[in-house]
Amino acid sequence: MADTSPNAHPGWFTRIAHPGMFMGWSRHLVLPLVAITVIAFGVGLYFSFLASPADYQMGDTVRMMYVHVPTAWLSQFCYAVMFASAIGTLVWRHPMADVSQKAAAPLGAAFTALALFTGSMWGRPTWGTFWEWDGRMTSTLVLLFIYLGIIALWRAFDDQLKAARIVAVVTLVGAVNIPVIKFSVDWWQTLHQPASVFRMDGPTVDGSILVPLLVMTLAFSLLFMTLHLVRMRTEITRRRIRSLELAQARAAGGAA
Amino acid sequence: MIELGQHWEFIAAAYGGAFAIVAALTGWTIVSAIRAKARVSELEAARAARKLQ
Amino acid sequence: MLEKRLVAKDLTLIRGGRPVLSDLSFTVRSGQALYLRGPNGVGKSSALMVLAGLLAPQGGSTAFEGGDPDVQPLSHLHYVGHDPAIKTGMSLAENLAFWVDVLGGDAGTVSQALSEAGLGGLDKIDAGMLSAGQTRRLALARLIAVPRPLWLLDEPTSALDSEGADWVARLISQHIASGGLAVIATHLDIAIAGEVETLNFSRAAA
Amino acid sequence: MRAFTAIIGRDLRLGLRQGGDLLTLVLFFVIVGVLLPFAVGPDRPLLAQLAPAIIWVAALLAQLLSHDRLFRSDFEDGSLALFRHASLSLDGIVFAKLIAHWLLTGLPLVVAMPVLALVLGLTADNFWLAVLTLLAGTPALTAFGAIGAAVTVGLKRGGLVAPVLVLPLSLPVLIFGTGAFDPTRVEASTQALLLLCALSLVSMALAPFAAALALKISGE
Repeated sequence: MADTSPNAHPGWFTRIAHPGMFMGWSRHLVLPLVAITVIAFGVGLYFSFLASPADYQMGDTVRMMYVHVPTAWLSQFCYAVMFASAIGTLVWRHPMADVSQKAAAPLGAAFTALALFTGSMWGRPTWGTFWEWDGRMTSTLVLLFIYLGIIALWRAFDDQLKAARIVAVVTLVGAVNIPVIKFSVDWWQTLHQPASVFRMDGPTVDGSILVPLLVMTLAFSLLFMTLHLVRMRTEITRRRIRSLELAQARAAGGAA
Repeated sequence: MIELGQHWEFIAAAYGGAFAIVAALTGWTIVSAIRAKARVSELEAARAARKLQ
Repeated sequence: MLEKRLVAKDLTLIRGGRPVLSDLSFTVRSGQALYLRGPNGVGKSSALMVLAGLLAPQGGSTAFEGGDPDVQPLSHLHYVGHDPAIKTGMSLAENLAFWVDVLGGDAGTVSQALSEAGLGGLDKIDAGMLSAGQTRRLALARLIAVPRPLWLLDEPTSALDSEGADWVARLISQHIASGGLAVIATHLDIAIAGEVETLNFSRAAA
Repeated sequence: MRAFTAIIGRDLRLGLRQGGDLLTLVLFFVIVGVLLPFAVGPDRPLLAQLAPAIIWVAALLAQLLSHDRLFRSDFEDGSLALFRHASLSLDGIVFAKLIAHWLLTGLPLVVAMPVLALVLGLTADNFWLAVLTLLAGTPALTAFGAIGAAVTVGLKRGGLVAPVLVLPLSLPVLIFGTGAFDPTRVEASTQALLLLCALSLVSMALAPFAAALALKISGE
C-alpha cells in the first residue's frame, strides 16, 4: 500500500495489521461471516416470533425488544470500537485504526438511529407517547448527534489522513463526555419534574425471552462485524484509488 | 399468520424499520465495495498500459 | 464576414484613490494579438479586467465591433485570470463540461479539448489532484472547448513549464491565424507567430 | 436554459458530494431544536405549545449558517468573474444558484422536520402546518440570505456581518411562519400562510437582481 511506511520492527501484529496483509487474510473471512450472520438472524427471528411467548405484562410488544436491545447495545459497542481505533490512530498512528474508525462511524449512527426508532415504536403502545424526555432516550439522542457530527467532520476534510487524527481527538472527547451527558440529563430530569411521568417497570427477564434476546444480539453483532470488515476493505481500496489517481495525474505531467 | 395482538402495527413498524435500515446499510456497503473494486481495476489497467509504453 | 475589432478609447481607471489607467486607447483587429507588457503593479491586469467587463472604468469606453448581434457583448470573449475557476471535488471532465454548458459551447468537445490541453486520460480524476501547471492547462482548455473570437489572457503561461509555454504560444498563434483576437498581459516572452503589437506599461502612468 | 440547469446541477453535485455540508445543516437544525427543550425543561404540554416557535427559530438559524458558502467559493476561485461572460445573464445565474441553494438548505429542513415534531410532541394538525409553512417560508429565507451573502462576499470577515444584516430582514418570515399555527383561528392562520407564500414569491423574484448587482460591485 502506498500510504504506509515500512516499520522498522515488524512484529506479528504489525504484519497482520498491515493494510496489504489485511486485504489478503480478510478476503477469506467475508463469506463465512455473511453465512453465520444470515443463520443467526434466521434462528433469532424464529425465536422472536414463533418460539417465544408473549410477555404476561407487556404482551406481544416484548417482541420489539428483540430488535431494540441489540441495536441499543451496538450503538454503544460501536462507539467503543471507534474509541479503541481513535487511540490506535493517536498513539500508534496506525493506518488500519484510521480505516476502522471511518468504517464504524456510519454503522454506529445507523444502529443508534435504529435503537431510537424501535424504542419510540415500543414507547407509543407502552407509555402512550413516541418520545419522552427520559434520561436514557435523551442521552441516546445526544449520542446520535455525536456520531453524525463525527461523520460530518470526516466528510469536511479533503485530506483523510489528517482527518483521521482530528476525528480521533473528537471521538476521545466524546467518549469522556458521554457519561457526563448521561449524568447531567438524569440530573436535569430530577430537576425539572416532568408534567407526566412514565416509568417502565423493570421487566423480570424470563428464560423464554432471554434466548431470543441473546440470539438476536449475537446476530446484530455479527452483522456489525461483517459490515465493518467489508467497509474497512472498501476504505483501503479507496485509498489505493486515490494514490493511483495521483500517480496517474503525475504521470500525465504537463506533456502536451 | 402470526398473531401479534392489538399493537401489531408498532411491532411491524419496528421490524420493518429495522429491516429497511439494515438493508439500506448493507446495500450501500455492497455498492460502494463494488464501485471501489471496479475503479481500482480500471486504474490498475491504465497503469499497466502506461508501463508498457 | 465583417472584420472584428476591439476598440478601447480613453480608458481611465482609479482604484483605491490611485490612478491605474489614464487615457488608454488602442484597437485590436482580427488576426492580431496585443501584448500588455510591463512590471508588476502597473495596471496590466486591471486593463484586462476592464476589457472583460469586470471593472467599470471612470472614463472612456470599450467596444467589440463585428460580433454576432444576437449575442450579448460579454459573450464574445474568454477571460482567463489568475483564479482558475475550477472546483475540486469534481472531475476534470465535469469541470470543463460545466463551463461548456454555461459559456454555451458544444458539449461533445470536452474530451477532445482535454486531450488537446495535454490532460488526456485524466477525465475522471478529481481536479483537486492536479498540479498548478495542470490546473492552468485545464483553465485554458476552455478556450479550446468553447470557440469565441476575443481572448483576454492574464499571464497565461504562469505555473507552466517551457513545454507548456510553447503549447500556449501555439494555441494563441492558431487562434489569431484563424481570425481571432487576443489581448495578453504578460511579463514573460510568449513566442506568438502572427501579427503582434505591444503596449508597454510604465510606472509613470500616474 | 442549458446554463441554468448546468449551474443547478453543479451546485447540487458539489453540495451533496463535498464537505458533508448537507448533513451538518440538518444536524444543526435538529440540535438547535432539541437544545431549547433542555432550557425549557421536559414539560410536554409546554413544549408542544412552543414547538412551532422552536422549529422556526431552528430553521432560521440553520439557514443563516449556510448562506456564507452560497457565493464565497465561486468568488474566490474566479468562477464568478467567468459567469459574467456566460450565455445567461448574471441575474439568471444567481436565480439558478438560489434554486440549488434552497434545494440543499431549505428542503432538507422540511425533510428533517418530523424528527423535531416527534421530539417536541407536535400534534398531527400542527405537524402538517409546520411542513407547509416551512415549504412556503424557507424560499424567502434563502432569498434574503442570498442578498446578505452577495453584499459581504468581498469581505474577508463577512461571516458575522451577513447574519446581522439578514436577521432583521427575515423577521416577517418568522412572524408569518409562526402566525400560521393557531388552530383556534383558521382564517388568521390561512392568511398568514398566504402572506408567507407571497413573501417567498416576491423575494425569490427580486433577490437575484439585488444579489447580482451586489456581486458585480463586489467583483471590482
